[in-house]
Amino acid sequence: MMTILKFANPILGLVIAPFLLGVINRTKAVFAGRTGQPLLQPYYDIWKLLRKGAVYSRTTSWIFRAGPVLGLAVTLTAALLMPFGGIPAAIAFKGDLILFIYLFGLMRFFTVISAMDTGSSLEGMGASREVTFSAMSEPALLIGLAAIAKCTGYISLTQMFSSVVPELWLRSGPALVLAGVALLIVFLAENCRIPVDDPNTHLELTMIHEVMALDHGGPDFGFILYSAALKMWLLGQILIGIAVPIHTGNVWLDTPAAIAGMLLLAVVVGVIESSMARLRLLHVPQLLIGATTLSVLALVLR
Amino acid sequence: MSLFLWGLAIIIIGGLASLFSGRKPGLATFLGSVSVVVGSVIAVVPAFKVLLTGSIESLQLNWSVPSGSFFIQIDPISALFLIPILGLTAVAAIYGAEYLWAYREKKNLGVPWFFYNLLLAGMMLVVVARNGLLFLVAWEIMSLASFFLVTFEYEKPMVRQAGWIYLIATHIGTAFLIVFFILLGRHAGSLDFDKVSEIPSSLASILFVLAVIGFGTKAGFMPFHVWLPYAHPAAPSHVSAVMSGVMIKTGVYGLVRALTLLGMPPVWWCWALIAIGAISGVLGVLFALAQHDLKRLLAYHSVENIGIITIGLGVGLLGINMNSPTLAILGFGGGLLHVINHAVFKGLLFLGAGAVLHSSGTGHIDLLGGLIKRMPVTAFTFLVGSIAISGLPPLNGFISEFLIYLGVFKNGFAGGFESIIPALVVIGSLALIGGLALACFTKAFGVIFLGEPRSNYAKQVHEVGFCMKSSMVILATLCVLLGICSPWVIKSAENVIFEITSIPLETIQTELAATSAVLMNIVIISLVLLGLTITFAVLRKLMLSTRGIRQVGTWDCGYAKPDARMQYTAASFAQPLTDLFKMFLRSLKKISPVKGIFPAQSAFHTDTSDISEKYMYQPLFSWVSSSFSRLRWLQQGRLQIYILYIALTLWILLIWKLM
Amino acid sequence: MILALLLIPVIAAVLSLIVRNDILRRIILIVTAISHTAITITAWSVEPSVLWNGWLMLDKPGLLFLTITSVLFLACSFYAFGYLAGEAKSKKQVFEEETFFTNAPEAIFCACVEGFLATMTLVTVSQHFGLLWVAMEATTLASAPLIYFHRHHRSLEATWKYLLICSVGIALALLGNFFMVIAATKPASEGTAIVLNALIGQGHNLNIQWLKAAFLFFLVGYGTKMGLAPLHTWLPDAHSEAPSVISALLSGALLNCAFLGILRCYQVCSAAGEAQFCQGLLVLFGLISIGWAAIFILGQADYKRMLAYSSVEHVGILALGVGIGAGATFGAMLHAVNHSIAKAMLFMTAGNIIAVYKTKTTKDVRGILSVAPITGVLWIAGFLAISGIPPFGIFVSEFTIAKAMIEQGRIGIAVAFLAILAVVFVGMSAAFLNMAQGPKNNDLQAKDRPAVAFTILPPIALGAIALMLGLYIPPVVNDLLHSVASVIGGY
Amino acid sequence: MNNAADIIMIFLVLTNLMLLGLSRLGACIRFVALQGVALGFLPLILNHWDMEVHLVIFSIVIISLKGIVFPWMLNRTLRELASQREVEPFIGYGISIIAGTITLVMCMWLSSRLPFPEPLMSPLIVPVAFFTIMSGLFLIISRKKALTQVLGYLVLENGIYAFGVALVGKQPMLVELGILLDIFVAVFVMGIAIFHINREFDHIDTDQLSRLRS
Repeated sequence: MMTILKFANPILGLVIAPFLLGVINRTKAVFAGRTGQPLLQPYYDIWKLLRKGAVYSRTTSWIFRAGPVLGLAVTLTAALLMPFGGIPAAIAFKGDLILFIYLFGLMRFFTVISAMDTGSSLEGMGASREVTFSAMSEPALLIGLAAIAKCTGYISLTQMFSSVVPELWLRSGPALVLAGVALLIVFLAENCRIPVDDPNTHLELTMIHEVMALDHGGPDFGFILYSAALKMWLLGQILIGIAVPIHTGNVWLDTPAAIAGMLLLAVVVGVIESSMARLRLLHVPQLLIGATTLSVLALVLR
Repeated sequence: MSLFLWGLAIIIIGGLASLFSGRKPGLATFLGSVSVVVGSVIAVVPAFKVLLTGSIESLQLNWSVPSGSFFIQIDPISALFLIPILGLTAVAAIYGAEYLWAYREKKNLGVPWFFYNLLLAGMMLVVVARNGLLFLVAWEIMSLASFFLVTFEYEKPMVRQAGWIYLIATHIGTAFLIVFFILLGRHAGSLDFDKVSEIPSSLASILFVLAVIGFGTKAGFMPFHVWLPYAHPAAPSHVSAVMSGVMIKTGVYGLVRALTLLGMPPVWWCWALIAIGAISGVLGVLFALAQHDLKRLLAYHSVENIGIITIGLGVGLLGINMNSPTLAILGFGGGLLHVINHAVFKGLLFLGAGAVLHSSGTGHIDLLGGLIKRMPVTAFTFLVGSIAISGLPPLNGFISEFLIYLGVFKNGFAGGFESIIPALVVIGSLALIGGLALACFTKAFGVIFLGEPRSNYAKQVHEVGFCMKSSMVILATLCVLLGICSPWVIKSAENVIFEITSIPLETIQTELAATSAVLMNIVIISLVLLGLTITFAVLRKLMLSTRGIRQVGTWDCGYAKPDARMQYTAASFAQPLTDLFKMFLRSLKKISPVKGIFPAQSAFHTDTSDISEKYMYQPLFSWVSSSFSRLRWLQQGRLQIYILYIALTLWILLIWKLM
Repeated sequence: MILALLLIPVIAAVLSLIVRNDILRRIILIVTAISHTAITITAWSVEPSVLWNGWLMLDKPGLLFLTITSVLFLACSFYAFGYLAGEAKSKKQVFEEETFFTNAPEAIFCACVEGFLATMTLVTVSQHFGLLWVAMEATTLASAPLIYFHRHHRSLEATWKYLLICSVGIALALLGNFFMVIAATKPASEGTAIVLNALIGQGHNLNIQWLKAAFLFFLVGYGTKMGLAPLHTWLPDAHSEAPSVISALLSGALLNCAFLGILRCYQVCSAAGEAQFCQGLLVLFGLISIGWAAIFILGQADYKRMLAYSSVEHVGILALGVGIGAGATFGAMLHAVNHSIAKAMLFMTAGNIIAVYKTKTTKDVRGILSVAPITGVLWIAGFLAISGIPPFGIFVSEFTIAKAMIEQGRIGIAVAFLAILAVVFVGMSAAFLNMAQGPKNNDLQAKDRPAVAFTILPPIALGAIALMLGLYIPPVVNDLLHSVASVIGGY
Repeated sequence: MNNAADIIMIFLVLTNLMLLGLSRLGACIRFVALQGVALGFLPLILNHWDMEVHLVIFSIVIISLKGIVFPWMLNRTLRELASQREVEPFIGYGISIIAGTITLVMCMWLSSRLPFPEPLMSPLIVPVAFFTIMSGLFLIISRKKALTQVLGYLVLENGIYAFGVALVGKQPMLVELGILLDIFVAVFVMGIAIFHINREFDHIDTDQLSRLRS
């Protein structure tokens, strides 16, 4: 039982993650007064893509094909490090949060070079923006997590989140709030949501993440969508881990609470996307630097 | 020790033999490279022995030079540095045999091989010397040999300038070291290191500053790094690899050695090292990002990595200061592991850059593109190196950074507010460095190897030959192995850390065992990642096997006549980041913007010169030279004035001394 | 033995004037040099007898400077053999101008060189201050025609300056001698003869005020000859306009001889308990010289002048070393050896460069390494040797001097010393490296004079010695240097 | 006989001041010759006209050299110079004399700092010898022509001679040898050099001799 439980998070992620996208889309649709897509639309999309053939640019090399595969593999591996609700991570050790963050770095590396493999100026531009913003968000993320680590006294994700209980909120609430806001901004940036990126526009010049995948199609694009969903799922759990301090130790209580929290987060994202406009690209770094500042404040606060 | 001396002798004799057989390029190459490889293999045996057993081998002979003695010793610290020195130099020698072969018509190949061997011999002596004078002599032999290697293609003005700047920088750095050793010797009563003990704290701080400047100039600390971006691109690539991979590490070695001699560190040393490391790291990678020349870019990355190493040392020192073994062990462990890791991946990257240069004829990133198709091995190994240097799992670069992070996360917040600031600096700068390095290497790899060729240089390339390929493959394999075997590698550091920190060996062993267990988890994760990747790759293959795959042109938004020159260039790729940090970079931009309804031409060009060079050294130099030239009227040719000088001197002396 | 040392060159000089055959004259030159060196080497093991009531005696400092002179002369004689063979007898063009000139007769050249050797030998063996002074004056006379070997405006100007400035200096030194006599005079007695040992023996009975004045005059007088700034003004002109082989002798041997003159007086002052007084002055002049040299080395347009200024710098270091005292005295003595060898090597190499490029302008000489590889290598090696880069000997001596400074706690001086050395290094490196490495001039004609063994081997040999002294100092040399240092007041 | 020594010293001071103020080269040569002759008698005066053989010979040599040979040689050189016979000073005559006076005072001071161990024939010897030396230097420094510089050197030489003869009589070899050698340098070697200069440059303005610089 425990063995299966260990892999609960990857499995749950594989199952639920695309659903979050559906929730976000539905929320936006509700705000816009539309019916919107079915909630399960992302699953249909991925399924459809996986069954398709592929079209490749003559310019590309094996890098282009390796990118999506590696991206999915990385996100799934990262899922092994992330506890969910009351379920501890499959592999937990001191400092695993660093590995967790750097794994996404590896994924980004391949996403970016597979975009550049096409030789398209548009994808090059997207890649350029991606690395710019991620370079800014990484310190925010690491320092934010360091702040939480300092509050909880643990540096393993599993222990860290399981010790976020209401008492901790009472004791070091301000730090957690600051870190939480910082992490939310990072979450939005990393997952290419408004106000950093707009996943829905189809004007190449304004996009970041989507434009990097312009040339991908078929199963490759399916992998990309899936890994993007998973990434959102995983990063979301950091937020949930702080914001939902329900860690009673009872798996059957904690896990549903966490899932509920994830859905709520999806709704919140939907609300943000509906109520805000995308920032000018020039202002994004300011936002991310702001996030870093919040993280720093969270760290230095007693 | 005798094996070490044998290796040294073989290397020196091989170099001399190569010099004297210069007219026969084949023989010279053979003698030079084989003696390096054989000598290294022989000399590395005692190094490994010392590293693993912790025993110390030493030899002391008289030397007729005043206050000098031929006192050499291999202790774990020396051994730790000897191993990458010997290893990388040997691998690069294999590479160099082929790389230099192209010059056999124009140049006497005996000369570069002689200096190459001499460089290796110098580095070997530097890390084992235990006498100040011997150290300085070895240090300068090393610097000189590398200077002559840098100016190998001295017909080119750029190369000459690079060599000159390097020579000046290293000389000025050495001046600080001279003072350092004399002051140290003055206190100890002898220039032998083993006589040093109990240095009073005020002297220790002066010595620390001298060591940081002197050794930092060689290592490439900001702002003493100015020579690096010139020297590395100018040198032949295998030499750049050695210089960047291990020679600048002798500066780190010197600093570590100095720290072991200077006793208990005050807290401001730790802060200073962390600050220097953070500044070097962040600015190094920023400047790298703004470069257009591949080897210059790599040179700035050396500054960055030296910064990371220094952060590690600073954290370790902080551990000693705060009496926190965990912090000390992980800091020094990470920093020193990064020394080895950087040697491997930076060596690899320079060799890759050399392969590109060798076959395309240019190192200008924006003229290349699409090389992966014609140079698959080079591309693959370069990719491995890029991932490693960006500090991404599962390769070796991540491991050493991870250790530093781990130390800070584990114990960095323990000391109250005072320790939070350095911890914050460490975490923030490492994270920023990581993100920027990723940007930089996706740029380098992406623009050079991917996409379409941007010029004729890139169209005519071909894969390099066996020697060059094999040495790159060796290093790439090492990148992976050092990552995968890190749980065992880190355990071998116990003697080194003991030597530096004097923490009880048991504590070190316990801490390292715990660390090793952590690293084991990382290895497992890496294997899982590998398994999943293979699984998905197979899955994808299966999915696509039954379906149609078409080859078309890249999607270009419907543009009518796409052209290879329309690809995103390195300059554009880096532009958002360089703009963001323009306060530090101060790039010169030349833009001729688009005008009119049917714009004919527009251009964008950036040029980033080094700030410390531009705003610090150049003004200083021109101030000195202008104030000197203002004094040149003193010798204006008139006999009368000259006699006047004599009369005045006489009168002044008479009045002054007989008053 | 001392007489042999003195007479052999004199006889050779006379013979050179008589002999008509050029080749024979050159052979005489070489034979003289070899026999002189042979006797000098013998003097290392067999102590020469004292002559003329102790007026002539070869003590340790004398032996050291005699050996330097003799060895350099040996190298220079071989070099001169090749040099004279290569000098055209007809009219030649001055490099810097459109005018033409001829050389002085070779007989005069040979006779003067040999006379120069004789006078320098006399300097090293004189124990009597008056005799020392005569010898010093005689070196000026013997060397002035050598500087005017190329008979054109520029060398004439240099010779004129050399003559007048050195004569003024030497006249002041004569006054110093008189002062010394007065210092040694006791009322109503004969007084002490101004022989070194006698004066040292009488040390505490000397009249301090006059002795101080004597030292000041010696310092200014011989300092002019030695090239201490700001008295050195003749030096760059003479060194740059003289034939390179003569420059080598002037710089390597003559400056040391003048330094010996100052050292002799310093010995007396130490015996009188006034060492501090002298040392302060030596440090001051040392620093001024190094600094002055640095000013003119940076951006110097003429490479022989650059070498000349480098000599100013190095005599400054000598003075500084002795002025610091203690361990630095040994360093200074070692430095005298190292500098002479390295500088002579450089001047000889510069001569070879001039033979190929026909110019002394730094910027017109490019790519020596590709035009004349051995010369190029020698040029770079000489540069490294002279700027004190290990493993060349000057590093060791400069290090020793710096070490003594720091050990005495004179940090400011040490910092200034190292900083100025760094500036000098910057200035010299730019010139030397561009000369050796730059792209070669396309309009350079084929070598007019092939670098023959006679002009190549001496600098190679000197270079080898310079290198050796950085890695290994033979025990005999070490002992001699130590005893010299202890005589002069260090250890 | 102290008065005789004093008179010679006073004469030296006056000639020095004259030399500083004179504009004609010919006159300068004559004054230097006069100084030489006066100094030639100095050894005899100091030895109370005690006619020792070597002293007499020394005096005769000095007088004939300084009083006859040099002036004749310098005059011959002067005749060969076609045009200018002016001294051509950098520093004007008036100022030169003022400077000379100041120098004299300073020399007085200097001699007061260097008390002679034995009683002297004339207390003026030390300051005047210094003053002569400094005047010589001043002439070299402040005049343009090479010939004037030789003259200046001779004056300087006279000062040293006065000093040597007056004070260092106990070591006769030293003084005589030194002085003869110096004179030899001054006249023969410099004379030869001036001859060459004259031939090469057609004049002896040392203005032209300042091409080698920095």
